[in-house]
Amino acid sequence: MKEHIVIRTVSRLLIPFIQLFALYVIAHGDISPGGGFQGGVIIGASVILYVISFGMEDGRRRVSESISDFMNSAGVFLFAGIGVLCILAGGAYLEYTAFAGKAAHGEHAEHALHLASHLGIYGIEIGVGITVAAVMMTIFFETARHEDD
Amino acid sequence: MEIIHSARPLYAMAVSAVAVVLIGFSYERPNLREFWTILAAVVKFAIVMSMVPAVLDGKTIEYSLVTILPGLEIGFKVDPMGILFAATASFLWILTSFYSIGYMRTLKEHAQTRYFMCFAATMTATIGAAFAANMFTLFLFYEAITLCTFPLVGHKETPEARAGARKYIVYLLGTSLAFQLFAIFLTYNAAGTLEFSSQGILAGTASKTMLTVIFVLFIAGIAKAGIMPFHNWLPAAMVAPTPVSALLHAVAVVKTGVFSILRVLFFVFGTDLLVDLDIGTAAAYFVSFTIIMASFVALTKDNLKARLAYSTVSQLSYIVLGALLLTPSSAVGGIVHIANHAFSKITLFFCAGHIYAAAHKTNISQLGGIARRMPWTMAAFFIASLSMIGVPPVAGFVSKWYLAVGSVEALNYPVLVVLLASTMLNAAYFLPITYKAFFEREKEDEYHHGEEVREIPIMAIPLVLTAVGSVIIGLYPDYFIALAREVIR
Amino acid sequence: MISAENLPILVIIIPLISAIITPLVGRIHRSIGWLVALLATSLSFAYSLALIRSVMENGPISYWLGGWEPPWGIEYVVTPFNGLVLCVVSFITIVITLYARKSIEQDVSESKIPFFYSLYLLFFTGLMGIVITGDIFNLYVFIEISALSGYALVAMGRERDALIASYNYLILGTIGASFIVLGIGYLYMVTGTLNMADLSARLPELYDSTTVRSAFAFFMVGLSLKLALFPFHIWLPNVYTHSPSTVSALMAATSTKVSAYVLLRLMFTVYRPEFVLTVVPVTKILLVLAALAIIIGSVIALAQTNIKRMLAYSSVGQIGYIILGASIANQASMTGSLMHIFNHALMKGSLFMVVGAMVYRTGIVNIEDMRGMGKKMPFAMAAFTIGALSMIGFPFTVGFVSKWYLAVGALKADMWYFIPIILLSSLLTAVYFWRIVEAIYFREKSEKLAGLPSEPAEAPFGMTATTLFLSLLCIVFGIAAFIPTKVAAAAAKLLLGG
Amino acid sequence: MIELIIGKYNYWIYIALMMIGFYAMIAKENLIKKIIGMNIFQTAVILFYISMSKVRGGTAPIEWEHAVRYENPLPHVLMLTAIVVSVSTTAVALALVIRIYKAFGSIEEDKILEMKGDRTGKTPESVL
Repeated sequence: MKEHIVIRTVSRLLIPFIQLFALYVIAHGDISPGGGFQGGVIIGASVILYVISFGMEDGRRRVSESISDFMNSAGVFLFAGIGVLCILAGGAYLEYTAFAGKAAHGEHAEHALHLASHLGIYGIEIGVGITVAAVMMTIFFETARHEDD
Repeated sequence: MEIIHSARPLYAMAVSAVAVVLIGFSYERPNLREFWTILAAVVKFAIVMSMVPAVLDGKTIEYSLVTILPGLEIGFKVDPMGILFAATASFLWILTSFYSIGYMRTLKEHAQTRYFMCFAATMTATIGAAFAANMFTLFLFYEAITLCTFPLVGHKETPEARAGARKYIVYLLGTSLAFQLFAIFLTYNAAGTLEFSSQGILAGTASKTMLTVIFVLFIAGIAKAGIMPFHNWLPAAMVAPTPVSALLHAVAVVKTGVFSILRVLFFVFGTDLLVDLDIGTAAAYFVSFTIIMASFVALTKDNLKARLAYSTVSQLSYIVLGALLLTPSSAVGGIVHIANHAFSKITLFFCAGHIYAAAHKTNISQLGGIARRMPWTMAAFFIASLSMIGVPPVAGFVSKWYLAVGSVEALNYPVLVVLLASTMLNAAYFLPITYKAFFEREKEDEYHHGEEVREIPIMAIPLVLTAVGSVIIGLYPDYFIALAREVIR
Repeated sequence: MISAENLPILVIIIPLISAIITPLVGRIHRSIGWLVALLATSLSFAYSLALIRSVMENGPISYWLGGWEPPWGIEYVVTPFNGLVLCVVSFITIVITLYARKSIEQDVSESKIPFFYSLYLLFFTGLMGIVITGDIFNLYVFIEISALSGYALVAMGRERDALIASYNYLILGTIGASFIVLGIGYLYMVTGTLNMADLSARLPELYDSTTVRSAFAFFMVGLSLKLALFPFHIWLPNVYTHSPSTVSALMAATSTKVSAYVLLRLMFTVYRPEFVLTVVPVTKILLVLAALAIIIGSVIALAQTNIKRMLAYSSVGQIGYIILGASIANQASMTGSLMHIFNHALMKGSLFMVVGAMVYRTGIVNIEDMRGMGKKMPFAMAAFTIGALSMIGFPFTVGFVSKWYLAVGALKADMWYFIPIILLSSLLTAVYFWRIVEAIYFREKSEKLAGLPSEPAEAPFGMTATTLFLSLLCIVFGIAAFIPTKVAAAAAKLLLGG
Repeated sequence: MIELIIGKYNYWIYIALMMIGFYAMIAKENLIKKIIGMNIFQTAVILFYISMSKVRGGTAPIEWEHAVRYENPLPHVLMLTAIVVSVSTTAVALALVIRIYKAFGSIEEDKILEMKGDRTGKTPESVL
């Protein structure tokens, strides 16, 4: 499909917007429909679209195997790490309000707790997004691999 | 009854367990290896004997090793019956050790280290069984004996040896797992304990039918006692080297079998309960059948060891019979027969092994005139066979006498007839051997030319000693009878 | 810093994080993956031990994930029952990790080793999660985590048949898991809660509801598939036969045990004993299935020529024991059942490890070729003999302890007819193990074995030592049985609602 | 009766889908078709959960001023997880099928079973 100029041009135009939309979905995941999972899938889809229109080698040049592997791990690590940070901050696992620390008992307690839990959720969403995107890519690359390699 | 808490029974056991390790490590130095065997045998006997005076005073020595689970305890109790068995076994182990060394070296057998290790391990288990304080411990060592002797039975690693060993393990492991363990489960369920008690533990705990079932399961499950129809392993196990047949299949293994049966009869059921159940007589007839049948089969065997094996089957049933008649005299006769039969039968096996090692003969028909070349051996054989038949003053007479008295006391004349008939049969299958050895001409072509057949001292001395032993027991049976009376008191 | 009350989550999160970082650090050096796995499993085990000690002293522990109070949030619960299983699973996994290093170097291509350990840890995480969670949907998620990594682990086997085994396992496993999730949906529909304790409180008044009963049926079928309870066992022999030795050992020792745990947990703590015993007497069906599993598993094992397959069928039989004890459902039999979870993990683990060591050194998997192996690999074969004796149920080994409890339990429940079944299977087990023991010690070396170079004889130290260690534990806990029994008895009491 | 069939149509659909999927998983020879069956099965489960959470006249369960009556969000969340699981299972299954195809040269179960145990073929190691 490499020679189809229309597809290549359209993809080149669309992919940045697709990815921007993905970031939007991730960023608004805490209170509205969306979130890391959906956003991640969209990012993954954008990469898959790129590979379909520009071919495997080109795709792997953009997102090499080590990068997707790293993203795979890093996303989950972020997720789990935030959970552990909650423990270190004195709460239960994934108890984001623990991040509020002393502010949880101050005059802006409600605000602080709200902020802390949003921060926590954002971190989680980003982690999930990274992992899902990477997993989508990995599955695609692995299954689309040629027989001879 | 006074109870002494002491770890001595454990030491008696552990001596040979330590020896197993030492023997294993000195596999490169045969002399050192054999030294460990003999040292362990002597020390073991000494420890066992050191407990005899206390037991004769009516005390028991108890030691609890570990409680695996509530109700499942590895415990030891030295009582008269146990010490009788342990003393016999450990004494004969000393003689057998010497004899084994002679046998193994003369025949240049392979895997001697494994042989001596398994031997010592078996002795550990035998003493453990003798001193077991409860049915679980007894079962444990009963099974351990089966496993430790398996390599000994299959020692030759020939197809026949393997077949024999397989039969051996199938019979012994199979019956004990299928029936004995079942009986133990039922006993525990009924009585809530497995601890041996001189009154029995089962009385009044379950229905008559259930108790009968337990009884039958126990008798069927203790195949080591060689009661028909589970006797076939014994002739099959004769593929083993002769010292193994001698000590294990005349003393340790089969005696553990009858010992277990006696334990079950006297200490799990208790005499009173057996009288109540009224199964003693039926079982006695059943056992009598084994006595007679095995004797008949023995008559037909030309292979010396096979004949001895069937004789063992028959003699073991005397012991069980004695217990089943449920009279004091017959019980004494049965218990004493454990020791008497051990001494006599080991002599016979020693002789068979000696003949094989020195002259490479296994069949009775080849024995014509052999007494000229091996006079001591055949003399010992003669004495031991007299004991088997029950001629005074040799040991066998004592037990047979008590058995006969017991059968009269129990007004059980058919059993008396069985005893007499079996005496005739014993004579019929033992005396011709002696006759052949002493009075027939040897056939020239039977011998390898240029090879001088003569007695091997290290093998001849033990068998003479055991023969003398059985005479001494026959002349002075008081010691054993005292112990036996302690048991049933 | 990390306080004691966070232990329940740490048991899960440490292997999870380690699983994530293994592929990354594995790039630096391939043995780091192994080190991470070892560290993670050891920490998990240490925490599990700390947990069970605390539980035995201070009573059950409840942990609220994210600080959300149950039944709204996910709750992790530790009781004597799952504390025991936690310890068993993590302990066995440590031993197998130690064993895995050399074995995996041979079984898995070098570039895949970090991924192997990653999956291995994920599998472990899933199992621990299944055991510790108190939320029924979370349970499903963990079941899937362990199952998915399990499929991938099986597919790493050396032969191409491993792929087929893994595929069939995947299909059946997914059916099982989907049934479970349907059951969860039914329960949620009528109760509106996913918390197990909450469910348990709400369900009794709904026992007559068809929905609740269908949910139970879904659970039973789904879990029987996961558990490989006869007749749902068809995936198991292929999986055990074709997966890498380490995976066979791990799965045989842990994953079916954990499924058995889930079954017990659902039967007795989500539903109550009275439900499974009287309202819907499913235990009666399970008794029959268990008895069939015990006998048929042993009979089929008898006919096998491949040692791994034989052990697999023997596992089918042994799972029957666990279910039998649970279905008789009295204190003694339940204790026996729980003990058998632990004991069977020890013996089957060690047996599979012996086979792994043998495959590592000689490549032999056929029983026929094992003749004379005792002369080549004396230590491994000693371990095999101990394992075999334990499987037979020889006194002084762990196998006897659980059989004892099962038998006593059966007699207490007046179900004496199970005793002949137990004993018959012991006999069959004796037959199929003893013929191997005899062959390895009392026969000339097979042609295949004789054709191999005599040195080196034993598998590497790490493999031999761990195998022996596990088999020695079969004896140690056969003598010192009172230690695990104490926990098992407490757990059994809890399950039976006492 | 009509009430049972029409009033609970969502359950009927889920059961029908589930049976279709289940049938495909068990009876189809083609490994890919089995996976398709598996997906249908899992979709049926998802449908079941989602239909369960429906509240008549309810809106999407999001923070929104019109959300006075909203549907039960929990089954949705659960199904999000179930979808992840389903995707992962499919991915693993597909990867397996690819490797099976490389190792056996077929994805028809009966043909593979014929070849099973035949060790002359390529091992998975060699095709990786």
